[in-house]
Amino acid sequence: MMPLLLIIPLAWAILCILLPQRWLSLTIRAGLLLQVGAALLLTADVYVNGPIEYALGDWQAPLGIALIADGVSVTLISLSAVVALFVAFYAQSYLQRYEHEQTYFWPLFWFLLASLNGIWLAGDLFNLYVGLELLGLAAVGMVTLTGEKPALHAALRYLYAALLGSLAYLAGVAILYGAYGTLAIPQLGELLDANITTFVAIGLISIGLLLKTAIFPFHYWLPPAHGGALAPVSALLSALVVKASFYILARVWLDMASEINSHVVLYSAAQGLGVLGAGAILWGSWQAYKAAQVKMLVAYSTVAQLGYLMLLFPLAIGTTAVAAGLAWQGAMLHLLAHGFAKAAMFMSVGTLVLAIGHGKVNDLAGVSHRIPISLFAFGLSAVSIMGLPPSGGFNAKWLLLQSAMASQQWWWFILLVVGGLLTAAYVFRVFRISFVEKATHEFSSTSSTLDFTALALAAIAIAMGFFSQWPLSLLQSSGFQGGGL
Amino acid sequence: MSLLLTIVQTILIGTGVLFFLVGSIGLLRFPDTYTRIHALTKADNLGLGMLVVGLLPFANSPQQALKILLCWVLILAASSVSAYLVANKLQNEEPDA
Amino acid sequence: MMPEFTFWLPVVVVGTSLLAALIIFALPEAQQRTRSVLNIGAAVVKLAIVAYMVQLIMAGDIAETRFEIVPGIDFLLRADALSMLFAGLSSVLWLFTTLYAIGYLEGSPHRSRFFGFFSLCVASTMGIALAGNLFTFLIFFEMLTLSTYPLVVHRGTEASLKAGRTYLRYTLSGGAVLLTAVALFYGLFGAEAAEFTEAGGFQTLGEGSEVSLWLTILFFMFIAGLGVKAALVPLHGWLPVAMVAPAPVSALLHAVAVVKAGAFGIVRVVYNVYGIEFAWQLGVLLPLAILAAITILWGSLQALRQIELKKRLAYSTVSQVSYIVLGVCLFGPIGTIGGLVHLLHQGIMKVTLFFCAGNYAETLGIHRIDELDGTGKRMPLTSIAFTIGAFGMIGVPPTAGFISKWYLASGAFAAGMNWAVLVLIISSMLNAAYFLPILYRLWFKPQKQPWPDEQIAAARFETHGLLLWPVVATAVFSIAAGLFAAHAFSPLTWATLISVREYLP
Amino acid sequence: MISFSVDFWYAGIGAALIALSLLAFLLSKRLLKKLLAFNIMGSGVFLMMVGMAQTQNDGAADAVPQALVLTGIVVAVSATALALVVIRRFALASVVAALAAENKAAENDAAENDAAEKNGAERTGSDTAVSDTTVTDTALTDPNLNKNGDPQ
Amino acid sequence: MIAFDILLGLGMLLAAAGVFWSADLFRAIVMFVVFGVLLALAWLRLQAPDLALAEAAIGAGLTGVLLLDTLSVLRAKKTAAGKLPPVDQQLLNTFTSTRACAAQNNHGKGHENLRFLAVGLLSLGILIALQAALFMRPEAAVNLPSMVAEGIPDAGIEHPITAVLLNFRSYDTLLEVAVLLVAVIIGLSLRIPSNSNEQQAPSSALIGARQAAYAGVISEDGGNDPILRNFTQRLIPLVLVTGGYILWAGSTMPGGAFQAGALIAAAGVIARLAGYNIASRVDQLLRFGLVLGFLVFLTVAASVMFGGRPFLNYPDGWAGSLIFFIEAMLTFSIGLTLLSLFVHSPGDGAEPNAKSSQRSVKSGSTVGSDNGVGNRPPGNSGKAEADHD
Repeated sequence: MMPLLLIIPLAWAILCILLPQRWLSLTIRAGLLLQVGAALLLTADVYVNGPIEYALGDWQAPLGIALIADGVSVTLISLSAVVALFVAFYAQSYLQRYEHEQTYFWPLFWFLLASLNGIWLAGDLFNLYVGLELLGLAAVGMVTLTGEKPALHAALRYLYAALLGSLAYLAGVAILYGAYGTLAIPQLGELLDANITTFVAIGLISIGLLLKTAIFPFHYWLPPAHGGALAPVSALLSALVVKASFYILARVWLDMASEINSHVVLYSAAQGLGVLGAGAILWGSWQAYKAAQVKMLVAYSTVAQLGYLMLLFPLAIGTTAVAAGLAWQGAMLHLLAHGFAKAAMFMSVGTLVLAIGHGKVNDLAGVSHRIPISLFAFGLSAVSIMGLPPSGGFNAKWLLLQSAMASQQWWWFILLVVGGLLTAAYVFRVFRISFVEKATHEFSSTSSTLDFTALALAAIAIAMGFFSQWPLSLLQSSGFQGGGL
Repeated sequence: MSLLLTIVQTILIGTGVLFFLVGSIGLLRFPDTYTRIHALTKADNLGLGMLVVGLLPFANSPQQALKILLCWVLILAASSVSAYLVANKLQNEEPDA
Repeated sequence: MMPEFTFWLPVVVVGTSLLAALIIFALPEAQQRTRSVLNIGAAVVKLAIVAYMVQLIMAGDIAETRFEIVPGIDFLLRADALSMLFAGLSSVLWLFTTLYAIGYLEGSPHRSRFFGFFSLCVASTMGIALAGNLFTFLIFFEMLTLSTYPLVVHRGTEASLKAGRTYLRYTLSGGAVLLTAVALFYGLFGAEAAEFTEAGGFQTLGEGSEVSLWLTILFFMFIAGLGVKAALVPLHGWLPVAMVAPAPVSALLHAVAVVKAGAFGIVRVVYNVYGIEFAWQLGVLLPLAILAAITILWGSLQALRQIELKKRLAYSTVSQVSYIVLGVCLFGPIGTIGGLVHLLHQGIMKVTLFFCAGNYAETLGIHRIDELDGTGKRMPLTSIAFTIGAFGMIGVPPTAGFISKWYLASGAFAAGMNWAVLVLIISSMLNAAYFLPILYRLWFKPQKQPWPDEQIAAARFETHGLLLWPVVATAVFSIAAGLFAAHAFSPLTWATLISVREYLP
Repeated sequence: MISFSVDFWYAGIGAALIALSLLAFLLSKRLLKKLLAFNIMGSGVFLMMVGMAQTQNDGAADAVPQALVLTGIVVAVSATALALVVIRRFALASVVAALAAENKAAENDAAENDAAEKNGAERTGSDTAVSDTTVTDTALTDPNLNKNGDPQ
Repeated sequence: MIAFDILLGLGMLLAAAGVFWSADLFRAIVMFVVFGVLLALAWLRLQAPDLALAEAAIGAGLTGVLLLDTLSVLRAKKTAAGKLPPVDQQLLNTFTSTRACAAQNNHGKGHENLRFLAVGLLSLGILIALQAALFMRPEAAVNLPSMVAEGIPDAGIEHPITAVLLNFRSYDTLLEVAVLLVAVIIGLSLRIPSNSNEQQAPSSALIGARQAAYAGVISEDGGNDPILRNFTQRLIPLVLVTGGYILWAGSTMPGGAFQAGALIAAAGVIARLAGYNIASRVDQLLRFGLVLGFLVFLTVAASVMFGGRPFLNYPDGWAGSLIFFIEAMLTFSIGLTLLSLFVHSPGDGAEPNAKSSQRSVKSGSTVGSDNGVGNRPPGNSGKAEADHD
């Protein structure tokens, strides 16, 4: 049943290439519903009888490739299925004015989804490399769709960063294979012992994945790419693509290297990752506050929010089991909440910019009463991004706060609280302008599907504030508990 | 018998390598492109011919011998055509030079 | 245990206005009638449910909604005595303010956006009232900030945007401090201690220096976080500035919802988290009382200096709310009764005053106090209501204000804090000092120049019906709360019922 | 510890190639040069992968890393081809954009001097989205939005 | 043999250094091709003939051709821009390397070697780390080659590499073909839409500019060079036969879908350079041809599941022939994909419906321009590559 999640998107990618234009929208909707159905079935399966391992081609792990579906990967599969569903509906009405882009958007969309599912389920290091590569190229392809000069320039920078990142990752994998002779993650988890080769390999893998997750010092490529792309593309990129490489980083540090990560070298490296996260939060918020374009503001906000995810490492490595468990749940909940909220934010901003025609923040004057639903969607998603209750973002921040206290790391505690305020600073910039009475531009009408898909995703992010118990209990049944438990 | 063969073979391969060396020196020493093409195409092809003849007796199956000969023929054709094209292009660029 | 449906009762209360908010947002601007019907309908339904729950509490049964929201922490809505006090106050006043707002905003733009956020505020206030533990309280406390910001900046002018910015700075940083305090509290003492229990969770805690040190720090962080909304002195900056908002917003939010939420939070923390005895042993009540006293005096002094009517009322709110905080710190049942009952009385009286100020602004275009000469004759009913409200503020006998000040003073004597009585007396004199000149202008001064911009002509009644009758109703309420104080359903008996349960038998 | 062998030597060379091409990648300013550096770094990584793997169990040829490297080469080629396609399109877009800006500037001058006659000076080129791009516009901060309101 | 290895290793390092430190991009690309050839030899020394073949065909061959083609297009853009109506120097410096701009601002020099130092230290550190990791590696606990040997009998293929590629780790290969497909889709999407409803408002000046930008490229006379033509006529059938042979040999000896596909693509490239009208034929079978290989692979892998087998498993006994069928389809698709990446990339005037222009021999023209370098216009604005760091 599990490979269905890989077969459906790949098959639909081919369909989107071959089928003529008029049947396209129907097949896409069918594919999306199938995808969500398969994701929910797998979730139920894992929820009932725990993690499942699936040997591809009936070859056992070290020789063949194994797919591992545990609580975490299943939650992420459902996240990507639901977000993809709404982004696809949004894209169908958003891309009506871009026929050239439309023909090439859909194959790339499905390949992106296939690589995402492949990464969530992968249990093999090299398989993750090919998945990352497919993800990177599809994402770059989507950024170049408009064919305009700034988009192409941003796509080039993104491509070079992604390629450098995956090469560093591959070097790390090469060393691990050279040293231990196997690529299967669970097997490596047992074999790994704390020596120079392992540290160098994990270091290289981490640098590569940090580059692809655009964490602070390596974030230069993200804002122009996410800011310059079409709205549905930047929604997908910010909500899902950037998370894939973070997920691998978490799996490498907390699952594969779980025995040896209390070693002093890895412990201090984890604190280093935390410092990078802090840098991302401060720098991203500052840049977002200064950004002139509203899409750049949202893109820098992604850079800042990724900083919170990096706090998982200092809080989960070398700390008590309770603190590690809380940190793990907090980080995963933040990943989910940010996925929904950021996709909704980019979609609503896309609608606003499409209606106004100009992208600057102070062009948004007088939006509140002309395009209320999109602004309301932006508002709801902003609540979750700021980590104000009642939202998924708040519960995630709460869990991270508790974990910081349980592990006596007060500096992360302060960072989390201050980070929330910084986020509020740049989010309310948009609100302040939208409530201005006099509009500086005339508004063209946009179709309502654009507003309601964004609103739906934002509502999910808010609803997670009340129902975050389901995903969290699913994480409970996950194979690995973030090193601690 | 085999001693004679090895002597012939070493002589042939020796001269072949020598021709390659001459070709490379020609490449470095000659003033402009036209003369360089001559050095490269002529000397190297001859050197290659020597090598092929030197290797033929040691081919362990007739197919392999044929393959080596095929290689030689192909390289001959390719290098001469590309030499011509280079010269032709140069001619179009600056007819007077 | 009553049948299953009491589980859903609190959720329904909060849910009605949430649902109303969503529907109103979706309503296009034109459908004015359906929007008003929906508004009033939601307010009435909520009032009915609250009345039923009050009746339930009298029968000694507690309606409660509880489900696990974050591992180890529950989302808890519980309707106990204290929450019913605040829920009752806000649902009653909400009905009147909705009526008043419909009248006040006649013909002004973006009303569906206004009423949407309006009912969102209602929902969050109800949530604050019914919250059963610190976590749920924090959720609705922050929700209140978010839903009041659009109301403050509703007019979209430069001044209101600036006011919105200061409002946000104060409330968001206050929220951050509160979040830190609540997180630390949960981390150090676990989820059970954070539940609001009748007599507070810490009666018998030993004198361990480590724990009590943490508890005092946390107490003052709580006070700082809640103090922003309760407009305690250093943190009150946003209140006068927010007067730029339309009258119903300043009347309801800054007299009832936001400010009271802060005071209610302090009451919850002192009584139901720490417990009054333990707080007294910890010695944290005295500094809080001093802070409240300073706020009372400072607010009254500032009110004297204001020339704008709404600004003066705003500063008087700042000082009046600190009466509640002072009442809370007076260790003894009578002091508690004084504090709690003032929570209600001040709400009713302040709403009346703000409604009158709104009427003057809307009908005659009067904003400054010196323009008030001779309005008594032109708008008799509103001016009478204003006079009743003013007397209540000063504490003149028949009004509700007198009752609460009386109990506060006797509570202070009982607790042996005589200086508090002195503060009460001085502040009453200051109240008189800034209210009586207004009354004098209203009734005894002839009308000097024509009204600044008279929008509504003096037809059969002085102004628009929807503007007039809510004012009269609240004025009558403030008199009734004073006269029939001993009645079964009056605020005073309700306050005594709560305070009896607060203190150990 | 491993003894000196052919595989170890080439793995070492692979490592040297990685370091060298990383140096070149970070220092070079030209996109094509960076692309060459990327390709050579890829080859270095592949060399290391096969070399290091084959130092295990005394130098026997190991099919798995070789298959992985084959996949890697194909992936590298597709990434390079994609980069080249984007570079070409970017070069073309730059020429077209630069010329558009240059022509726009020419149109504006013409518009200005006839506007000067009608002393309707207000129609400076502020409203047309393209005009404000100087020729060497930094592509990132100041996108030249095109006429029909396409977001950049 | 040790001497040969050391020489080859150092040769590779020198070739790489040559690529990075040659100022002229054309020389860098030629050095890159040399590096590719040396690398192919290195693979032979590492007992990896498959990789040598792949590196020679794909790494050095096709990548070299793509690079040269892009370079010539970029240079044509430069000359095209040059030929346009009076365009001042400022327009051109959108192309000059930013180093030139960096040199213009005063503290360029100091900033420059500070950067050099930092990057030098970084790469030195990485070198030491890699060598240390290599030198101090532990003994491998898992012996995968022995597992491969055990798995070969029921994998349906003797040659271990093809067995790993298409049976043990066939999921990797599936994704890898998907990567190729994505690359070619993006290549197609970036083509200038031939009906040219170019978003830029088609003001007359703009259309003129775009035509001119192409003109620079197409103006060179066609390549209907008699010698090249009939050399190609004889060469292409030979290349196709060799490709088929390599595909067939893949199951027992080094070879396989990717190398054969690369050879077929090479045949297509030569035909295109020789001026045969490939582009139109490539378009007809484009959409279906590109997807065919991936489609077949996916359907075979998925249809097996209906028989209750796990994904990507082959019914026993059928493995060998099924894999060969998939490989044949893959070869065709990969050949078409690599060819399409060459034929359809934007800006080389090869509009899908435009008459395929006769182009002089690519390698010939670029070598020729070598000695044209001497008389470049002042300032190095001659370098055409779009170099933004």
